[in-house]
Amino acid sequence: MNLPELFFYLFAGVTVGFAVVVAFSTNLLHSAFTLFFLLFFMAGFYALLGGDFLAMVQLMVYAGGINVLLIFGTMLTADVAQPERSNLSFQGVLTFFSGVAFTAVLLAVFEHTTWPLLEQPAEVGPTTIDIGKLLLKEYVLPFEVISFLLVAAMVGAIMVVKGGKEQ
Amino acid sequence: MNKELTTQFMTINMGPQHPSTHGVIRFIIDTDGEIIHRCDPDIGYLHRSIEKIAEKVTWQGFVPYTDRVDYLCAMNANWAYSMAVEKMIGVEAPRRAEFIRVIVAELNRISSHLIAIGTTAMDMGAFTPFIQLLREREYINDLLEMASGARLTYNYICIGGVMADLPLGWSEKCEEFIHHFDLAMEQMNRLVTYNQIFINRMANLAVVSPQMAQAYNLVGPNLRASGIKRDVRRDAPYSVYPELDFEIPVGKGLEGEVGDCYDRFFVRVEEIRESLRILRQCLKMIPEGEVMAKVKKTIKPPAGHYYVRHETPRGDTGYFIQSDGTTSPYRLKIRSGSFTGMSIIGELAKGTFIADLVAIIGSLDVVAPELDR
Amino acid sequence: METLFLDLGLPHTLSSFLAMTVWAVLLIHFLAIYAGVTSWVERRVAAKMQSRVGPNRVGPQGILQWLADGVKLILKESIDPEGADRFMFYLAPFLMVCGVFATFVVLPWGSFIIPADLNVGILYLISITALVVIGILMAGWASNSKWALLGGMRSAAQIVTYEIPVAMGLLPAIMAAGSLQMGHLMAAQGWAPWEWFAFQNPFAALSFFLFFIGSIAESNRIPFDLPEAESELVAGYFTEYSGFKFAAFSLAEFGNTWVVGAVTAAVFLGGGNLPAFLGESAILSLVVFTAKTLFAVFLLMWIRWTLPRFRIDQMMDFSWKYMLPLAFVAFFGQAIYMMLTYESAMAQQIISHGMFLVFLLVLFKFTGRVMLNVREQLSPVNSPASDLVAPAQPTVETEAQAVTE
Amino acid sequence: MNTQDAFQLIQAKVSAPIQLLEGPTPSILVRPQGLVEVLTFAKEDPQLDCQVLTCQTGSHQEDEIRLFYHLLSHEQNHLFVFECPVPLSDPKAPSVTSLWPAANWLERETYDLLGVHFEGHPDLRRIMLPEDWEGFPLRKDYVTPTSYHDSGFDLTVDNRPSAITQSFNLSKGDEKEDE
Repeated sequence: MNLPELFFYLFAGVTVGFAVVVAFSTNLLHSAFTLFFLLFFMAGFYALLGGDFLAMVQLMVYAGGINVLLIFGTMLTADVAQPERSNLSFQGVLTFFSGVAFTAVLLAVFEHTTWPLLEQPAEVGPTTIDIGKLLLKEYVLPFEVISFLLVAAMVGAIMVVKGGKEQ
Repeated sequence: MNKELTTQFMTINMGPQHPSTHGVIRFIIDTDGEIIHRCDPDIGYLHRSIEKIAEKVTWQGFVPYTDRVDYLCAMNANWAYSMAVEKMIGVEAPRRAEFIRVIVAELNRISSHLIAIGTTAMDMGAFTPFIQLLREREYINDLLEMASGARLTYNYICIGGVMADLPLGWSEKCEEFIHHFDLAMEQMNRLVTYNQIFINRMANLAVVSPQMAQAYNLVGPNLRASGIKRDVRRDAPYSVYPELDFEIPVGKGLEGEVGDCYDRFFVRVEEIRESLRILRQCLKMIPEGEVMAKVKKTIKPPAGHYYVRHETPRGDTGYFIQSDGTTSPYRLKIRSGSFTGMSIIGELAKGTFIADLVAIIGSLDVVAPELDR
Repeated sequence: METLFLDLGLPHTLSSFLAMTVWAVLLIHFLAIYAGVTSWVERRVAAKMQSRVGPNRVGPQGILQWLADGVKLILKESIDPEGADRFMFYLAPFLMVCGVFATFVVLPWGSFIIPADLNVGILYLISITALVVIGILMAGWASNSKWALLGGMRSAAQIVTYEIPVAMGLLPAIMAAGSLQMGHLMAAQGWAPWEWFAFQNPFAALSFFLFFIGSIAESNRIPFDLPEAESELVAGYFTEYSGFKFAAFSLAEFGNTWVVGAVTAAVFLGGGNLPAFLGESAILSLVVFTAKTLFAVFLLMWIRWTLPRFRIDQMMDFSWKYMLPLAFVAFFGQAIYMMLTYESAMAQQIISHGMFLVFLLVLFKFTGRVMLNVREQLSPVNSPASDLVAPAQPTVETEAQAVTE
Repeated sequence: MNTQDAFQLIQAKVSAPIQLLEGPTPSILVRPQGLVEVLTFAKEDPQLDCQVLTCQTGSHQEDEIRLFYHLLSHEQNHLFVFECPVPLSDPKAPSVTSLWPAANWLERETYDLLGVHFEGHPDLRRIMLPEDWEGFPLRKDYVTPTSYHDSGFDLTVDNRPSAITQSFNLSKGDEKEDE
């Protein structure tokens, strides 16, 4: 077993462990903080797969940005530490069945897909140049469309906040 | 979606042990995030019953207690009380003593304003100006120590004059200091007063209109910052102030509205300049002679009540003294600038940030011992 | 270093693992000692600026003060506030240290020594600060103190806000070097000041300022120390911490100064590049790099002990309304500059030399101002009381007069 | 304008009975019933124009508490003293907070230390002393308490055994037992 493989199993174990904590913790804030570690170790997977840029973006956007906002929001919620109803008791039966169903679908997809296996890459090179070229040459239209969508979302967010203040 | 969001105010205790409440004061503040909705000052942590003590000690015996009323300007407090008693018993201090009083009191005013400016700067996060100003204050303390023997609570000005004459060579040292201090003050202004971050923090914050200042009975620099040109040294002149040439700085709204925190700050800076002017004149004009009038050992002022106003660094400090003709005051009340200055904070703090509250306290120059007495 | 172990005949996995371990051990010790010594240096620098003496008792000139402080803090009782979330309360300071320490992985040590020269090094550096944010938020929440909570909230808002101008400020340099790799960034600059990114063109200089200001904000130092504003929030997010956990926060804080300094030196101030005639000496390069880093750290201290603090809304305004647009200006400006001067090395030379001259001019003017201040400081002041010619007149006389009356 | 002129002006314009008191500082005596009326006049009359209540205090006389109101005019630069006796048996006076917000705290202080109830005061609480303090210290018949609420602590002497003194006592006791 070489080092990347060792790290893969390490990350996998830790990630699953954190996922369990996120799902079953009764303290909403603990869940939110644990989600950070979950996202953090997810970046590890990307790094192991050679997606260095993706790993960093995962860290920056998800762990550093979205999760912080999530925690921020959770903190502002009243009585986060002592919720009257934990997320375990919330429609347990339904959740269980939908979860099982979702897992089953996932497994089915997983089984029936033929995954294109890479020939063991000799060396993991920097992906940033390729990504940049792809984004600005081949996929420039989708890229711009998404940018436009984000700008629209941002403007919308500003409008919503402004409207709220006027009331 | 139509359901209204319920939000709670967070109640925070600011103090009594808080780094920037300038003494032991407590503020109970309700905040919405960082914005203050209600601010209720809770005072009395330094209440030492000085007014009650006054009823138990002799007239002269109370002078050292006045030091403790406001330890940042003990000379002025000494003087205010001594002046009140002198007025009651009809004694006039010798001319040299009056000059000495003006000199030490103005020095003390400078040192008190230095603390006010320094702590305001420190509350804004600038630590260096505070220490730099403390260094300048040390020089003043040296001078006052040479004159009185003490550095903080002097007990120097007493009923009928001053305790001791100035030592020989003191005037030269004082002039040396004034020359140095002029430059140091300019340096300080470059460091703090004209600093854009500092101005942004202070300007347009907690504006006190002239009407509000009068209604809340603000005095001294706080009142003058609102544009009201009132100074006891001019309105009800005492000692040798009528002979001296000095300006009364008022708030001009340099960076924002008249009466904002920056004006209150800047009025103090200008008052330091005026004090230096007074000092220069006094050092030239001071005559030779006695420093102590003939005062009986046992003072028995005639019965009745008196109210004597005195311009201390914190403004118009009134000593209300009621005598019943015995050897100790019947009732003594010290009307202090900090007390009324503090009562306006609850009003001013509404809708400001927590950081602004600190600026407001600093700009009003509230001193806890004078507040609680 | 990995080759060193491979040469010893160890298997590949083990040798790379050993190499990492050695680096980690070296770096964490460096971090601890650097943070300690810097805490002493900062206090001395502050004292110098404030006409004080500063710590000078423990060891020669007080140089061992940080050890004494460290020992004291470790021996101190560790107090858990009532109602604190204990696990998170204990975890938070170490998360912060981890966040700072993790950045050391990609920090260069001169032109030739880099622990791990990741090809997304600079991106890694920006994104790993997330750990620090989480640590601060956690500390703020877990302390069960309102001051700490306010501090944590402020900090999270501040770091998230200033991460954008910092990242944008780095972009012009990345564009000029054409790489995210620390080594490439340094190699794209020369040894002379006019070959540094900071003086390459006006837009690069602008981005340098933006990056430096943003870095100050991200490391929570004055004028952006709102999360730990002692006059407002007591001590912000670490109000309730004591003992070793407090020491961990200080460690992270002072360690961060090195990170800011090193990135500044590497990306904008030419890193550890040496003039050609000095050859390729790793030691010399290290010295040059360290000197530049420490200069940047000194700048941080200088700013800290000079300026007042922003207010929270002004801090937000400053980032969103001024720094972010300026960062875009720098970004586009750099792009246009590169487009125009792409083929003319001559123009590049003229612009960068001109920039350097302008900088020298500013420095000259600034020195003049400093000298003015120094001269004013030296104006004579009254000497101590013992210099007085004669003692004061006796006061007994007046007392006697009063009695006789 | 001196106090005599002010007295005559107020007497002419205000129906409430007032009285001029001679003394080192002349003052105008007003009964509590007419207090607000007189002070409102003093504030609003353009000749008196007392915009500032500079000091409000009281003093315990034989069987009454005499309140003092020092009114100051910044425009005219004069100061008048109004006295208002309230009986000790029923110490009540109208509040002038509506005229001058500054009176809020000044009256609270007078209430705290002298026990005068100001009717119409928005927030009459103790200001210097703890909320549960008993008695009014500036009254002449006030007996200085020796303990705070029967807590057993002697306020005059701090003889509470601290942890350190206790440990000393313990060791002394041990030695005695050994002997």
